[in-house]
Amino acid sequence: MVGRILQFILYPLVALAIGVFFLGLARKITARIQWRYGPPLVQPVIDMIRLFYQKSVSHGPVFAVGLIMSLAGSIVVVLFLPFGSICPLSGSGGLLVVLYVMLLAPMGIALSGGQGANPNISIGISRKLILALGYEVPFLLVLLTVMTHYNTISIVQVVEAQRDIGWSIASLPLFLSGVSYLLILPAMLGFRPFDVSTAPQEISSGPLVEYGGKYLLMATIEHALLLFIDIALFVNLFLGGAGNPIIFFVKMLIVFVLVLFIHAAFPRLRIEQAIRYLWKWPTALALAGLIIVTIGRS
Amino acid sequence: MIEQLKRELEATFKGVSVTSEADRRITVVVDPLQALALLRFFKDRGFSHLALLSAVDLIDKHAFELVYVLTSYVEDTGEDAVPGELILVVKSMIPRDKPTFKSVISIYPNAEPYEREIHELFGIHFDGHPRLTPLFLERQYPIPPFRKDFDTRRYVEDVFGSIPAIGDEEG
Amino acid sequence: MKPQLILLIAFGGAFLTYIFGKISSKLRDGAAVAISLALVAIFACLYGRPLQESFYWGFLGLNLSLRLDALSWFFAIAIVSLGALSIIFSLRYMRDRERTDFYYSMMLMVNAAMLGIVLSNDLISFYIFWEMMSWCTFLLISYNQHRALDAGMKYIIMSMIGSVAMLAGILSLYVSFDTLLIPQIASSLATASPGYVLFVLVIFGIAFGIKNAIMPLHTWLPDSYAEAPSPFTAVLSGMLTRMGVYGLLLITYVIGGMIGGTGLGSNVSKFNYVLAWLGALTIVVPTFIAMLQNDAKQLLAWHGIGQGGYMVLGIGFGVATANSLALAGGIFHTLNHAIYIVLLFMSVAAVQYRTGGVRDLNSLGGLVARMPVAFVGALLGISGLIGLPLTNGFVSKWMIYKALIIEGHPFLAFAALIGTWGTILSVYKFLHNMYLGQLPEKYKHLEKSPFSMQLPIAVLSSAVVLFGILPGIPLRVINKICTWLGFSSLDVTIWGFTSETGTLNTINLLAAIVVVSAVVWVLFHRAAKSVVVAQDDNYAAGAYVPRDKYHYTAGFYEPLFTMLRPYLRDVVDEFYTALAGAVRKSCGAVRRIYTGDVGNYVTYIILFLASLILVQLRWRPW
Amino acid sequence: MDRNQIAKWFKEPSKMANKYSLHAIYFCTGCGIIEVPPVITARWDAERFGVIPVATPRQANLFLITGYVSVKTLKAIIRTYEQMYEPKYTVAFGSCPINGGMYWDSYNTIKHLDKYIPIDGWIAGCMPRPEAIFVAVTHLWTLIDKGMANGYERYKKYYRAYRRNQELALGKLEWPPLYPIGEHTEGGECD
Repeated sequence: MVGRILQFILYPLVALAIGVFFLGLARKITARIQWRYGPPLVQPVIDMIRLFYQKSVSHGPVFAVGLIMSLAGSIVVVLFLPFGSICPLSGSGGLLVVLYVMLLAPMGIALSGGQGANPNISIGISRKLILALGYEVPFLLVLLTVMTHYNTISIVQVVEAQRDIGWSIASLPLFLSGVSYLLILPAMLGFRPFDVSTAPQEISSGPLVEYGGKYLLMATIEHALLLFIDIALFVNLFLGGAGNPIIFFVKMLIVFVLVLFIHAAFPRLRIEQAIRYLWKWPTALALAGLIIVTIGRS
Repeated sequence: MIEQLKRELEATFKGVSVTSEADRRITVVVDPLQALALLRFFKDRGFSHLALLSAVDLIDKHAFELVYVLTSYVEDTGEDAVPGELILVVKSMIPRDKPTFKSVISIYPNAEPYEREIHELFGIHFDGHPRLTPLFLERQYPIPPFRKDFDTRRYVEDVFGSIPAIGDEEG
Repeated sequence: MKPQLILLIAFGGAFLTYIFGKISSKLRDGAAVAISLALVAIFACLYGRPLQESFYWGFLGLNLSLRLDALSWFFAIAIVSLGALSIIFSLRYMRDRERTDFYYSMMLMVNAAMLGIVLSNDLISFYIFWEMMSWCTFLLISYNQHRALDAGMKYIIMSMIGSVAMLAGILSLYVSFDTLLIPQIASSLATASPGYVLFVLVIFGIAFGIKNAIMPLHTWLPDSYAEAPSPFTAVLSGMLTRMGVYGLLLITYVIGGMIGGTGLGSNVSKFNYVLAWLGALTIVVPTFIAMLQNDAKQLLAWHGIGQGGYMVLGIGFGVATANSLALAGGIFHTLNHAIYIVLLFMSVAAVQYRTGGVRDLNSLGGLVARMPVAFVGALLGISGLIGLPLTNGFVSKWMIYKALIIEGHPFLAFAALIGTWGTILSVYKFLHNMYLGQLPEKYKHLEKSPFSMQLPIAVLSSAVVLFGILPGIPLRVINKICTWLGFSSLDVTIWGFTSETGTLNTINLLAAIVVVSAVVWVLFHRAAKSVVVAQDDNYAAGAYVPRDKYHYTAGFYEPLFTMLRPYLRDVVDEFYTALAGAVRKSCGAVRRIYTGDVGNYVTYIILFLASLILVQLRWRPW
Repeated sequence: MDRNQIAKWFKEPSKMANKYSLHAIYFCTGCGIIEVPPVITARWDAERFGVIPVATPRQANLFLITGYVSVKTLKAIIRTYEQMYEPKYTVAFGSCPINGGMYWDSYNTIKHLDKYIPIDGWIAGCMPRPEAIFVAVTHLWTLIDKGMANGYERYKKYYRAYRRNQELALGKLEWPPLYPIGEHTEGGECD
């Protein structure tokens, strides 16, 4: 019992540490690609401590409640995802519950931004939701393929199934959906080719315009957890989700660095171009995977 | 080309002096009453582009000199003229103590911001101008700043100098 | 307590309120509220006891009978409670309107008619109450005259088509089995030929499809929801349109014999597959059309159609593959949808009441500061509509998805999931344009909504959260309905389902979310204080932008619309209007025959007789 | 990071964090803006010092005023400064904000920027080079360490005087005052 409670407390902290490490790594690698030294790896931690002590502006109760709801949603999703052998809430909800709890994060930021009453925020949120609709089409197809292929909706069982028949990215239909998932990963993480919703130059960082000290702190923590969630989900569903956490972390690192190179090299797309891209190649691949799986199953 | 233009001008306007200091540049000095008619005359000749409207404060002659710089895009300003190369400068003097002039917006619509700027900085009133409101300056000035009798140093001293530094006046 | 006594109270109450209205408005309001609350009390204490009442009136030699069992109790309690809440809501809403006596008596009449449908045990009384419901709805929809009249006309034409189809079905059943009692029909249908069963399914399917606004038959719904008075729209969208779902469940009971006996007849399951696919189509297209709407009630109306698709998908798929989880999901979604759509329409009505009837999304904004209770109601309403965890929508959607995926129909599940995302986008636009964003100058001094409006909103918001956290309460009743319909019962517990292919445990979810948000709130509170600033102290690149200089919520999803607009024209509606135009033109042509002078009529008769003789000589048909 | 640095982190984390994470917002006033791009890009990378440009004053705690300040720009600078929240620092580039620089006798520029908003750091030079900017950042660190970079406290303490000076230079300001000052009392300290 004590072990389980410890899991409940330590697991989100580990996830946050990995997320923050990824943020620091992102800034360091992007700097290195641009021929400059870049900040120390712990710079995000320093930024967060500074934001913790910085005063800030609030526009009303919903401004804070929305942000708290979005951060709580992200942490709860982390509890559902298996990380190596640890999975605190595996018994009470499978992939469908994860899918729906993941809705809390964008809805929370949209709600709190809504009360910020600033045109930039409103444009940022509408772009964020349109982009979300864009990558949800292939994302849902990918999840459905995995669920029908293993005939279960619980991630833990998907991981166990992969232990004996090898990584699911190796089998043909799931290879297509794995590639499709990788193609939409920058959009889900809000990285460069698709960071239309928080574009500093165009709409002065979208929903984050009115966020000051502690609000910006919550937004960065939520972004760090988002990094962890999306990549951990990919590793669990497609790369077998290893036995012990170390191998799991290495797999996550590889996937993250892959996405990071795209982030560092590509300029930002317009929202229409992003949607057209997201609904073309990733959706085609995911659809092909799903059709193969349904034919194979019936 | 210049002689032919000079002859035409002297025929239609009296008291007009046409000189040409440099190649392809003609200066026409006219008294304020005939200035508008002259500008209309040049506009019909094809000088459809009012490049610049500026004023010069000749304080020793107690006069403002309004300078209109015109160029043209069309061919027929003379047999060998290349579009836009011939620059025409029309000058006219107005008395310094009664600085008013007629607005040329009816001839050259793009003169509107120029006239607002000159009104703001020189205090020359253009009657017939739709809205002579301030264009650049944030504050009100006793004497329009570009006039020669406006002593900027004294103005800066008693406006910005008078603003006390923070903290020291409380001791 | 016999069922026909209940009906007597309901109908009697309607007339009584009309008469009291003549005396004094306060008396009428009190009477209306008292009667609706009495009905709620009656059904509350009728929970466990099924009532059987065979003969209550000899009508053309047929005995009409009523009954109360698990299915009808489930719908009845929903009808009366939502009816009571909307009556309480409309006390203040309709106070200074004209013809309020007519309004209150009609509202009670509609509730009584719905009770009649749900209690009736034979097809004739079912048909009578169905017609009565349709006509009362027509009268209430066209309450606001001018534009509402043609919305009502469109509604009544389509529902008359449905009831005529139902009448044909009833007559054919009577002719083939010469009985109209539903249990007897069920048993005799078991032996009928599959072709005939399919015919009965199609005929009744059309009638109930029109009422439940399944995709091709949905065009009456947006206009009638938008034009009806808001408290009535709440009832209309909550329970009245779901009588179609009750009808579908009735059909599954009538052909129940088929499921138990020879297993699912091939064409019966084929029909239900078609129904499931229609449901999936009804989820996706209206939800995306809802995004284009700029009128709050139109937007919610299109969501009414979309959510109807979930119910039909759940029930159709459940019957097609004898999967009780999908069927239970469909029924549970009917109840959930009734709760949160009524909540949303009430919050729109509260805003309308305060802003003098404004419901255009582009001219509202920032009302959260002025009407917090209506905002909380709208927020919980939309989270139920989306299906955020800890709300009731989530549990029923989860049941439907799980059944679809485990049975191996990912494309149906995909349509439903994309419906959810379409709902998120359009519903956030609804909440953002109405409650968040900048408060326009003219609403600066808007007072809160009155208590009589806040009470129903509060009750329904708590219902949304309660059924989300403890779904076991309604699921126990739904489980009884499934077993009564002949399906296998579900292992339902108070907080969800346990099964090897994936469990749902709402209590753990609740505990996790509460604990985590508490921790996050503590972290948030310990950080440096934040200063609450006025609305115009906003970042505008160094410039000061006074309050009403710009309003930015117009065209909220413009980039998406430019891509989707050509595909989202309401083609079905255009087809119907074109059809109506063609019919009107052809009738115009036929009218010219009646020239008005007798000579022509005589020549017509002679010509007709001549053609008859010719046919007789030539082919001898007789 | 030597031994006492880490100890200092635990003693006063807010001061240390403020030092090594300066999110700068720079207002493109005057000629100094040409100096900022090389500072934040590859050649002289400011991110090594933890200084990154951000989009809005809400997220920033360092305000760079690059170059001369005309009367019209002063209105935007005051608005931006008031939208930032404690702890916040301002650094002025070049000699123009110090005493007017080469525009010392112009009727349209602000001479001593210090009279309108508190300035924590000055960089002399008629457009300082990027190295001078980094020297300024390191000096700002020492100021923060010693607690002398308290421009925002001065602003709060003498807000009535600042507000009066601003209205002397710009005429009536449209937005309400940041801190409550009684309209009737003249000069002096505000609570």
